[in-house]
Amino acid sequence: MRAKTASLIVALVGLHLTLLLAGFVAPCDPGAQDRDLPYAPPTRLHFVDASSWHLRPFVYRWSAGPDGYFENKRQSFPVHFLTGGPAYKLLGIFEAKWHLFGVDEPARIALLGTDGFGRDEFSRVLSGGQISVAAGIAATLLALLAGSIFGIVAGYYGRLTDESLMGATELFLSLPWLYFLLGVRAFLPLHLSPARTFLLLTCVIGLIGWARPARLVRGIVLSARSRNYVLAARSFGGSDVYLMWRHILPEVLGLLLTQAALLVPRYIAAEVTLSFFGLGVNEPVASWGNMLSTLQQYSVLVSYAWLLAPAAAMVVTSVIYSILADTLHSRLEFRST
Amino acid sequence: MASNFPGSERQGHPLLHVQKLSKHYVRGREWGKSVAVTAVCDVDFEIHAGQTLALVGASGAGKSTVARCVARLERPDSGEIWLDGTDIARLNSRDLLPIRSNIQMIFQDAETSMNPRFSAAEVIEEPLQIQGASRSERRDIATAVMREVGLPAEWLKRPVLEFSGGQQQRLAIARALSTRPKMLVLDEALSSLDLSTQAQIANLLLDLQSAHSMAYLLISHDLTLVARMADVLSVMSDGRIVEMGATQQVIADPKHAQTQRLLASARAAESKFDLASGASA
Amino acid sequence: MKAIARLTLLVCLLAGVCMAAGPSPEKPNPGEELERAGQVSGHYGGNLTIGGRAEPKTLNPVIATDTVSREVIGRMMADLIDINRASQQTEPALAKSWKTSPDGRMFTLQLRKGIRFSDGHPFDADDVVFSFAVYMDENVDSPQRDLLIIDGKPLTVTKVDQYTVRFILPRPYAAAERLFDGLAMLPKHLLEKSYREGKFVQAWSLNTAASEIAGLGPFRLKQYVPGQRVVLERNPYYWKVDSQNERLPYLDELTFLFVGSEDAQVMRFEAGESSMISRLSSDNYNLLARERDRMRAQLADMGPSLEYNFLVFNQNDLRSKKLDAVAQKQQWFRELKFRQAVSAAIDRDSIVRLVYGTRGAPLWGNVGPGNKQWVNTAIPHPQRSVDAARQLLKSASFSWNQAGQLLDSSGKPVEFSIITSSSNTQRMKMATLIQDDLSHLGMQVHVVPLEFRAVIDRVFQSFDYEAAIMALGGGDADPNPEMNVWTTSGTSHLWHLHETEPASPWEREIDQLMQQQMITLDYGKRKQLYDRVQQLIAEHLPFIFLATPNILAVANPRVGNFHPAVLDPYTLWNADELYIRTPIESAAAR
Amino acid sequence: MSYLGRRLIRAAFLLVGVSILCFLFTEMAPGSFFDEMRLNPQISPETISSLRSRYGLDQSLVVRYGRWLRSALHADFGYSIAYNAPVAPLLWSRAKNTLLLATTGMLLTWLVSIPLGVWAAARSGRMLDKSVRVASSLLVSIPEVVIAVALLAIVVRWRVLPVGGMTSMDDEGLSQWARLQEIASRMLLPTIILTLGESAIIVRHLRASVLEVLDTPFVQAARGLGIGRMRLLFRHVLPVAASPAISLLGFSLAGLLSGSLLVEVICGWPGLGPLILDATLSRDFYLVIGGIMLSALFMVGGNLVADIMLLACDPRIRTGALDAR
Repeated sequence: MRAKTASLIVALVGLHLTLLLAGFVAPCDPGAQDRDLPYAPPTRLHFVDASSWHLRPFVYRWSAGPDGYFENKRQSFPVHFLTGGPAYKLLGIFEAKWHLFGVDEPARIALLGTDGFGRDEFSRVLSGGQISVAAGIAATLLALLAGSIFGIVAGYYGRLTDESLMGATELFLSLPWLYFLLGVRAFLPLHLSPARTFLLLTCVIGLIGWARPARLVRGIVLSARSRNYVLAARSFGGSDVYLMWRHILPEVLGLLLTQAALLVPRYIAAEVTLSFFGLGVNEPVASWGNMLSTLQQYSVLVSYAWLLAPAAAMVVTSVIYSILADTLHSRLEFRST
Repeated sequence: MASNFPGSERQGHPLLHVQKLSKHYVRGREWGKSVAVTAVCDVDFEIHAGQTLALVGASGAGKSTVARCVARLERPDSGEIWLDGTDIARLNSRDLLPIRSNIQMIFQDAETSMNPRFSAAEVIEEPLQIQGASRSERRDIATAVMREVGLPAEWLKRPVLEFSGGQQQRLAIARALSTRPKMLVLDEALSSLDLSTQAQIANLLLDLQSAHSMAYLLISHDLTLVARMADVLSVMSDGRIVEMGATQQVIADPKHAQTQRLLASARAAESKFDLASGASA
Repeated sequence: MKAIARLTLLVCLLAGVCMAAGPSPEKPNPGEELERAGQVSGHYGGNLTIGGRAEPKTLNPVIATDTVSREVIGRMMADLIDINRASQQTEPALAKSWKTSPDGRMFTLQLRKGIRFSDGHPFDADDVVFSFAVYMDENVDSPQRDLLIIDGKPLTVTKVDQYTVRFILPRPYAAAERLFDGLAMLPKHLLEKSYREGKFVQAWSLNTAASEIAGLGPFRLKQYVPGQRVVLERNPYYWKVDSQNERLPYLDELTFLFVGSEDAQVMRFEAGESSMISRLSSDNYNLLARERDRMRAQLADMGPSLEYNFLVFNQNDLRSKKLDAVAQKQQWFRELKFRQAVSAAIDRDSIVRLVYGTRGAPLWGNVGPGNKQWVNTAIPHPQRSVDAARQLLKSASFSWNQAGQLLDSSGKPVEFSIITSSSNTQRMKMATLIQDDLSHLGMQVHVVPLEFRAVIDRVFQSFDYEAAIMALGGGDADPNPEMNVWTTSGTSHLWHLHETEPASPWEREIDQLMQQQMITLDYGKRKQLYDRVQQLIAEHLPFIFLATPNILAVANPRVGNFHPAVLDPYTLWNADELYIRTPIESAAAR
Repeated sequence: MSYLGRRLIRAAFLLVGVSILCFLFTEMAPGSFFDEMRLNPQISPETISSLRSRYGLDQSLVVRYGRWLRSALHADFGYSIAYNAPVAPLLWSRAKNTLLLATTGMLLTWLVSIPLGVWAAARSGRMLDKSVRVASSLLVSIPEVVIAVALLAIVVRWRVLPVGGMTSMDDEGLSQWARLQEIASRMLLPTIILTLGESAIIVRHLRASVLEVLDTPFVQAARGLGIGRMRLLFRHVLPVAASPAISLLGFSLAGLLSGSLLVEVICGWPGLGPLILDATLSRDFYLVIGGIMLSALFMVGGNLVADIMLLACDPRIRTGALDAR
């Protein structure tokens, strides 16, 4: 149990730290196009050349041939670690030029290949992850905040309040979101800065997502509000707000935590759909959503398997989060019995 | 205020005076019409400081409803509840708040009446916190009432779940005492405890009553306990008080059929108990 | 699982060969004036299945607007004079010959005698007069009506005798016979009633019984399955015969499956369930080409299409609109050197390579190399040059700051957005490439993908955009359809709509040239005039032309006479000549 | 009775609310059906505006809503601009296929997830349980679109199943049995895609609630009595654990229906999905609203079915003990 928890924490921290330090871990500028290398397969790391073994891996350049790319073995380029490279902003603040690894010009190291513009997929997965995961987390917070407020109020007051709020959630769940999104886009200014796009994304996902947590919260509140200690606190003159805050909210906190761990990966996935309707993050900025949306083209999907990398990253993230959700769930269960 | 209630021979105004208390519940709706169920009808009684009034009756007789109305967990439909000179039956929650400290309720099941997430200190301080007392004031009172109910003050930090059943009941009493109330409503407060613990708690309550001259409204179906604690006994049936009088007098000479039934079943249980204990001895 | 799959495959194959017993063709009889389709040979039988992107919406040729409906209807209907998609020249169809009066205003058409609609009812001049009455009726609102209104006046149609009709145009009109292409002739006996009752728009919906619909095209309706397919069967009375004097079409049936998207078309083709795709994107074409061995497909790259993709800057008059932010940027957009600089900085070769996988052509003017008859080959094709672009910007008093940002003369950084349809991957890609190209000039460009109708709404109605990537054209090779794009009063004069007076001398000149070419009947003279139009456009860059995709198509190797064209409908224009080869024939063809 | 009555009234209000919001949203979405014609240089703006007024698109929102309501009362639900036909029959001809797909998906989902969920809970912590949990969390996290497209690509590449449509081009020649086989084989892929995503969620929930019930004293007691494992799980535990899962059923039915729209588009199943998507993109106003109303109806219906089942299972709801007070 202990070891499992420890490895979960390591995985969580590792994932988020890698994404946070994407600029440093990634060897390339995620927006830099290399028009001579569209859809290049992942760069192979070599340890053996014609003569001998090398401890330090090296790479060859890709050259375009009639049947696709081949490795140009005339010159090898060793992989450097902690090396200079394209400038980036660490954590969005500090100007930096240091990268975890890289190769000398004119070679390029693309661990996960390149996309249709010859951009490094690995660097894009990392920098896209920053946006996707942050949006997922922020949207989750928003949805849970709204969901728990509505759920608690509905469950606590019951009757007409409950009826109308639950009616509203049902309405929300059955609404034509496609049309809504098209409509929303029409009202927005044409170009949004990445920060505003991000905010918008968060709001849209969060606003669409509040209904389900609200229903779950309401269910718990319904049973929680008739508990004796709530009654007792009421007999001491506790106001509704006090009761909700002090007694009811802690009751749903467990659910909210588990929900959060479940929703983050879901909302990361939701960004794919939004990107498709032009509500996601726009080019040239990367996000897992807009990277994956190119895979909806059949020809790309079956020809360039390495472009599935963002999906793999999503799966990894999601597995980590779902283990977190399970752990939280069993922990809370344990505590409450 | 002329009064012809038992116990009114005592001096001065009663601490609690209930007049014509009625309460209906709405049980579901059938085609838009609400179906009302009468729980309590025209109940009158009064309690003086330092006195205990017991309400007995079969389950569903309306005892608990009276208790909940008196503690203002429910708003009565009609009638008056005079507590220490104020009619609290119609007060809204803001005006009620200062008066709340004068009347406290102790629930049947101590364990469920306390938030399992809380520590003992949090439980005891909750009424004070709601009343708006300062942190240090709360801490002092909590330490004091812990001692009063016979629990070590060091246990204040412990979570509620770690207390035993009797200790939890003591904790509940400590919580009720924290606002220094003049009146306690004991809603089957002892019935879920085993006999020896029950006796201990009953003693504690009697000691506290004499120390603070509090009035008790004791809701119970346990006539042995009632006989021991109550000065006045009133019997309820179908939402009405059918008989009321000094405890010993009522037990000795029950007038109403309902009272007789209650007494008969209590004696039967008692003899059975005696048999059981005799066998085990 | 596999057994089921194999079984169904077998069933499909068997079905393709021995099912589908459509009506057998009538033997040609001497009274019919049939068209002999020169060199064509093939043999009868078979069902050709085509995966269409969407479902047709109607079978009524007069009101159909969407391409899918028109594609299906086009196989069931025929016009008086047809544009041969291969030669791009007009050829006789229902009219076996026509005469033009010397002033070019009067057309006398001689109809084929003895030919019949697909329900066996004879066709004559009354049907033609009825058809034109319907097309020109204001209450029907046919989209083709506008074609027949010239200078605000409708053309007139009169019946001379049972097989002769006369058209009089309000004024001379170049290549007027091309107007007749695509105007399906309607059976008066079936449609007159609903027309008289004012219910023409509801006529011939998808649920109309097959017996109620008849046309003069090679096929007629057999069955419609909602959401799934339309099946057409041979019209036994079709008016064309092959070189052996056998009545066309060869195919027993022609099935249109509704598959949804181009990718689905490719999948269904790969699964062997459809036999032809008419406009492939280069990605899918290259995918199929890479797997030619596995797929055994007939791939056809017909070279550059007539469609032109372009970047347009908003030069509309925004005074009545509350669009100050856009209006401020218009002083850049109206600056010729700015547009020239943008054009010089765009890497068209990369667009052709990365967007079209080399299956396209760069464009510097509105007429591309696909339109051999009209392209002005003298228009220069300057190399991409960031330096030249910078020079141009400098001479228009733009400057750069420390960070390399481009500033205009008032010191404002140059920043604008390009809207484009989010469903068009190719144009999205172009936008991303252009964004990167222009960043080398210090321009900050935002790519804003919007849903298709939202783009149109902004470009045509609200004018709330700064620049857009769009495409026009593709209809016909002739310059006439382009009138509305290039003349100032034109409805597709995108960069400046509702322009009352030509804003500049070159626009005035284009107006005059376009008007003149329209009434000039001589091809050589028209070509000269249109060359000058192309030159003016290329010089003044109201649109910055980007590239044109090749017309790409694919068919199962068993499809015979598969000859795609660069004009719409790319593959089905000769549906009457397509046939299914026997396995032996197709082995021989390979 | 009164509970159900209340649910029905709420459902009716809900549908009216959806229709009003639909009209508002469609008003907000830019562009109209005839905008595409603007791209054709040969069609004049006058023609376009006259077409707009013919279909009443130039009327105010309120007028259009009123007209639509009237038409809804005649069970037409408006008039499709693209098809030039009333909306209801258009929708109905496809809704049948959607319902077929969704109900099959539903059955399959429950057939798969009930045994899996119970079994995983019974063997919690072991290999089977772990793999079920990992698989379900994978399936929950990958967007359905990606799963669908990837599966489709695999199926096409490996020629495992026929893809798209419902029947091959000439099904009349086939016997009933062969036709059924044909439909089944074509339905397999979309059903699998639907089932994968939905059962992942249900398995998780069912596993959790079965685990919870397994911990309760009555199960311990039953175990002590020596009741067989299978009997214990399926006769004693499952009925108790099913109650929270049933409330999920409403969501899952609605989810399956809305999910099936997406899967239909990707797999080319001739249901409502392609029709509504096409109508949305082309702004075929009333068809879109009709489609949305229909899917909202499905959703409401699904929740109602779930409520009725819950009512049958859990008598507390009937007395209003959970709902009132």
